[in-house]
Amino acid sequence: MNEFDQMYREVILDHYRNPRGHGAMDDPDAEAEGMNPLCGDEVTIFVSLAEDGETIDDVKFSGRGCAISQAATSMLTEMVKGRSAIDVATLPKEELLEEIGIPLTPIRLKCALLGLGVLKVALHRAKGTPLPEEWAGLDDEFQVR
Amino acid sequence: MNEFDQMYREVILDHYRNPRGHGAMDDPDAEAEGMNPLCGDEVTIFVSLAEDGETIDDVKFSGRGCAISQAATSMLTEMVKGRSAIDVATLPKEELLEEIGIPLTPIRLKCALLGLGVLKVALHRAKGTPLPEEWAGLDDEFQVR
Amino acid sequence: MAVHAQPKLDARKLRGDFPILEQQIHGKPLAYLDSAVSAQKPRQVLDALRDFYETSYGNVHRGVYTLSERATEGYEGARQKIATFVNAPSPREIVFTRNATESINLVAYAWGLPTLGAGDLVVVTELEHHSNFVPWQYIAKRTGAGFRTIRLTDAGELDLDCLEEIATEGQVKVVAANYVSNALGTVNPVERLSAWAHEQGAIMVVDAAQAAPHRRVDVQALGCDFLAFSAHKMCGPTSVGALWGRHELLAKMEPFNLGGHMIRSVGLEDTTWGDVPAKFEAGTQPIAEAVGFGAAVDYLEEVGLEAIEQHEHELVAYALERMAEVPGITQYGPLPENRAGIVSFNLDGVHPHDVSQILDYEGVAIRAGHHCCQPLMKRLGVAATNRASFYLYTIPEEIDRLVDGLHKARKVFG
Amino acid sequence: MAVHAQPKLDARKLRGDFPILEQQIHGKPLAYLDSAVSAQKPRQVLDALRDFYETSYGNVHRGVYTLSERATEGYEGARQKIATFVNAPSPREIVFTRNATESINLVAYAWGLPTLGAGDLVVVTELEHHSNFVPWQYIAKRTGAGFRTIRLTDAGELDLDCLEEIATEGQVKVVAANYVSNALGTVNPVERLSAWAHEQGAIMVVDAAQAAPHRRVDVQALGCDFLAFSAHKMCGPTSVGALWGRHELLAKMEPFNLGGHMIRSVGLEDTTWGDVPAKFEAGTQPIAEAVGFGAAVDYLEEVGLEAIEQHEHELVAYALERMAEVPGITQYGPLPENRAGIVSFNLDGVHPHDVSQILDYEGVAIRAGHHCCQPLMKRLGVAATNRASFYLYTIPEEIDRLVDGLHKARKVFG
Ligand SMILES: Cc1ncc(COP(=O)(O)O)c(C=O)c1O
Ligand SMILES: Cc1ncc(COP(=O)(O)O)c(C=O)c1O
Repeated sequence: MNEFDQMYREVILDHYRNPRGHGAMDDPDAEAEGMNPLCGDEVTIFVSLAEDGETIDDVKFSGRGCAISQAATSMLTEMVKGRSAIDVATLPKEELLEEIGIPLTPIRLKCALLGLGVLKVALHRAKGTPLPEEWAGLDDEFQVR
Repeated sequence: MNEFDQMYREVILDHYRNPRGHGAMDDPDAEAEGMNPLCGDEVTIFVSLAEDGETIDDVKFSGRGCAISQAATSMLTEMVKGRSAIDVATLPKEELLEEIGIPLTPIRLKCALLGLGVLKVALHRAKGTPLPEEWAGLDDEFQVR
Repeated sequence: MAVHAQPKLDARKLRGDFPILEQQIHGKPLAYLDSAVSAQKPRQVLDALRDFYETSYGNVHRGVYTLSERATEGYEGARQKIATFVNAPSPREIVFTRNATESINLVAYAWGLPTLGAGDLVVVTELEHHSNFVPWQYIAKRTGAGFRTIRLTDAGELDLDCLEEIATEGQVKVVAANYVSNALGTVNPVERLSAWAHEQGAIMVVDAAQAAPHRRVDVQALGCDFLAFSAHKMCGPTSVGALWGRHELLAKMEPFNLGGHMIRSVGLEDTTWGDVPAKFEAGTQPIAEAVGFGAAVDYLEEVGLEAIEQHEHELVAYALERMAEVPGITQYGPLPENRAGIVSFNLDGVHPHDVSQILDYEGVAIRAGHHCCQPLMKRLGVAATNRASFYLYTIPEEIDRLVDGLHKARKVFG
Repeated sequence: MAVHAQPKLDARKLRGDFPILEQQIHGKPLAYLDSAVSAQKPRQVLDALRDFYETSYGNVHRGVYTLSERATEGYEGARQKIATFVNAPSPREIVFTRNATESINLVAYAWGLPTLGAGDLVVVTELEHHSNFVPWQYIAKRTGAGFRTIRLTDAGELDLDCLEEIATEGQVKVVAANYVSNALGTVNPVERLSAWAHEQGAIMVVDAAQAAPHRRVDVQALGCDFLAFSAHKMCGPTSVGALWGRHELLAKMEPFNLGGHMIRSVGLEDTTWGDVPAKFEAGTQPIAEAVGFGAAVDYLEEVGLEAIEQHEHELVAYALERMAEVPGITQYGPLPENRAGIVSFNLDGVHPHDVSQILDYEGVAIRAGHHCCQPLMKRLGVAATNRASFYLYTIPEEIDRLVDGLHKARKVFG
């Protein structure tokens, strides 16, 4: 596969065309909205937790953006469902990038990480915990509200 | 003669060592003081006019500076004595430069013209006439007081 | 190949001057269609830079030795060339800056901060680049002046009908507008705006960042008071730009950056400023960059500004026509008659980032984003657009390859 | 200062890297003894510049295409190198500017203007270059803050005894001092000034324009809050400099220049700023110059900062000794122990302009003037001095030729 076919491989296009977990949520346990200042891409993420207040029961997102940012967020929602919030809040970005599985230049990396960044901020906010060092400034960078 | 010998030729060094018209003047008819901001060289020029109010009777100068600026001012005092003030006020700088007769880089040109600039400002001030176009801004440039 | 008029400029030949264009990107020849953001550099400019550093480098204005004199000649010679290039009455009206942005900030800070106040109005356009928008908005806020924008018609041109209304809302003190829009290619009626500004007793500041590289700019014909531009968009090096200003305004202004070279004398109590333009050139100047800027201006004059304008006009007409074939395309901006070599568009269902990325795999470099024109993007109702922009080295085949790439993008996302 | 067991530098060999040194001036080989005003450039830096323009030039941060990515890597890579060079905790604490002067103005405007007021004190030294004097004097005046100078001892060193008295005269808010004096070569006790500034609740701004090229600079060891320097004095290109600042200060500060790239979002009503350092880098950056700056820092690291310091120390000791032989000479400045590679002097009865001109005819380039240090000149009671300054490519024979030239000047004016 050449680079081009890798970046726009079928699974990415499929997630882009048919985003999983697309939509909004009434009364979420955690929620945040962010944008990539470079291109104006926006993502809002909603999380509901299970009875135990720890397990991620459901994740939904809405927004608009490029194939990479939308597909990555769609993949993310599948990845994190059923995992513990604390796990996801400290999830290394490499795990998502591996799942996406395409070569990314620094600029497209920002696209790919928009959803994860917003999700992390949402979870840490809901828990009242600070963002881990590696992600410091992220809420600022993605203008998370 | 090579360039060096030209620039520091005997007549220049002689005017520098024994400046003509060096000194001050009580009650001059025209007077101004200026400096070359590049090196801090200063020159004050005093002029007395003859009875006719037109002919330059005497010129004196005081100050400190490099060989070029001091020698040029010394030569200038010899050049202008006995000429009419209006003549000197509009004297083309080429006339002085020819008299100095050495090759000058743009930076040394400023040294050479300091005395003439101050003299022109002094005369125009005394007469209440504006500086000619070519010399506009000169009073500013040499900070003439 | 469908360029209609007899080309006065031989882009194919000129390309030979640009070493960077000889390369392949992802196995395809590079088609650089992002000259509005920055132009590539001809060998002539790179040679001038290198030669200067290798034979004549020294600090300017200060040394009484040969290298310093040579450097001063190079630097002041460049100032003279640039003055001639924009038909400035005198080279001392040219101030070297880092870029057009800094040129505008210089005016906003040094003229605007001490001059503006409550009741005054600062007027810009909805079409401005952030660099001619944000400084004015910021200085207006700091001084309590009002801030107004001249709105756009749907065709992407300035709607001068709103001027009258604006004038009733306060004392207009400054009008700032670009000559050519970087986002849409619109050529603005700067002469009319200058006349209006002066009727109001205001100064007229022209952002010529997109005009100076592409058409003859004449500050006296435009009737403006300040004009800003950048070397890097006109085949010159980065980190040097110019501000032209009327001498009487420059002379009366406060300085901006302070430090070495811009002073006349420094005392513990009092410091006095040097003459124009030294007053505005604090610290060590962009010496080699100015020399490169001069070489760039020589290069453009050699090619001919009129020929460049004509060449780009033909390219943009061709591009607008060819791109209209692509299904699902939306084009923005005015008709080719009133337009520089810039096309701005969106492709239905494909995000600009993806368009641009797919084109990169075809060796075609275009830009995706808000082009530092968020107010305009809001007006157009989009977050971003794709933009292709042309220069003297652009050839019609590159536009063909752009169009092919757009078809490919549609197929991928179809 | 721990000088590591590092091989001594071979100036004779390094000269081969500097094409400009191969020439003759007035028929004599060029002896460039004016490196304090600006350093010459090695082939490695000129190659890096040219190579960048010929293969990787594009605008940074914005394009989604290959050239723009390469350019971004080059630019941000340079930021990383420069951060490492001064031991900054993070590359985002490095702001690219035009020169040290602009770095200082950035702090004076963006930190000083909104922070200072009546009752506050701005403290500089009598030894400052105008670039670290005039901005503070100007901003103090605009804000109503007081302005004080730390005076000099007769040996040309800062007289720290006056600090206590200064502290009684107001609330010290900023202390600004150079690390190495360009006029006398004095190495100032920056760590002690930083500690004192912090005791007062003030920030410490260090002008490292003359230090960064010549010795290891470590912002964490110095304990300062801001540090300014210029590429052109350290073998890099003109028109690029750097400001290092503590992140928490930079993050809280207002921006300085406004325009493209430094914003997060622009609205008709409200505009928000981008992150540090983007917030301070308005408009198109000094892209190629930063890449050249990075190459210069690589070059200096390769030679070794400790080796450079040691080499210059030996040269200055030799020069002070040899020049003392010349009848009628007055030397200024401290003992070689506390001194960088700079000698400042006057020759009885010969004006500095003439000294410098006569030396130029011998191929020796030195500087004559006030060295942008008029307050210091007043303190010394002179209008100007001669100054010779050394760098990694200076060899002792050049100092011999300087001394021979001084004898000749005496003869001419004898
Ligand atoms: C001590 C010192 N500070 C500041 C500067 C200003 O540097 P630049 O002109 O590169 O801004 C210089 C150089 O002239 C200097 O020697
Ligand atoms: C219309 C316009 N104005 C101003 C600028 C700013 O130019 P620079 O980034 O060189 O300061 C640009 C370039 O981006 C532009 O296109």
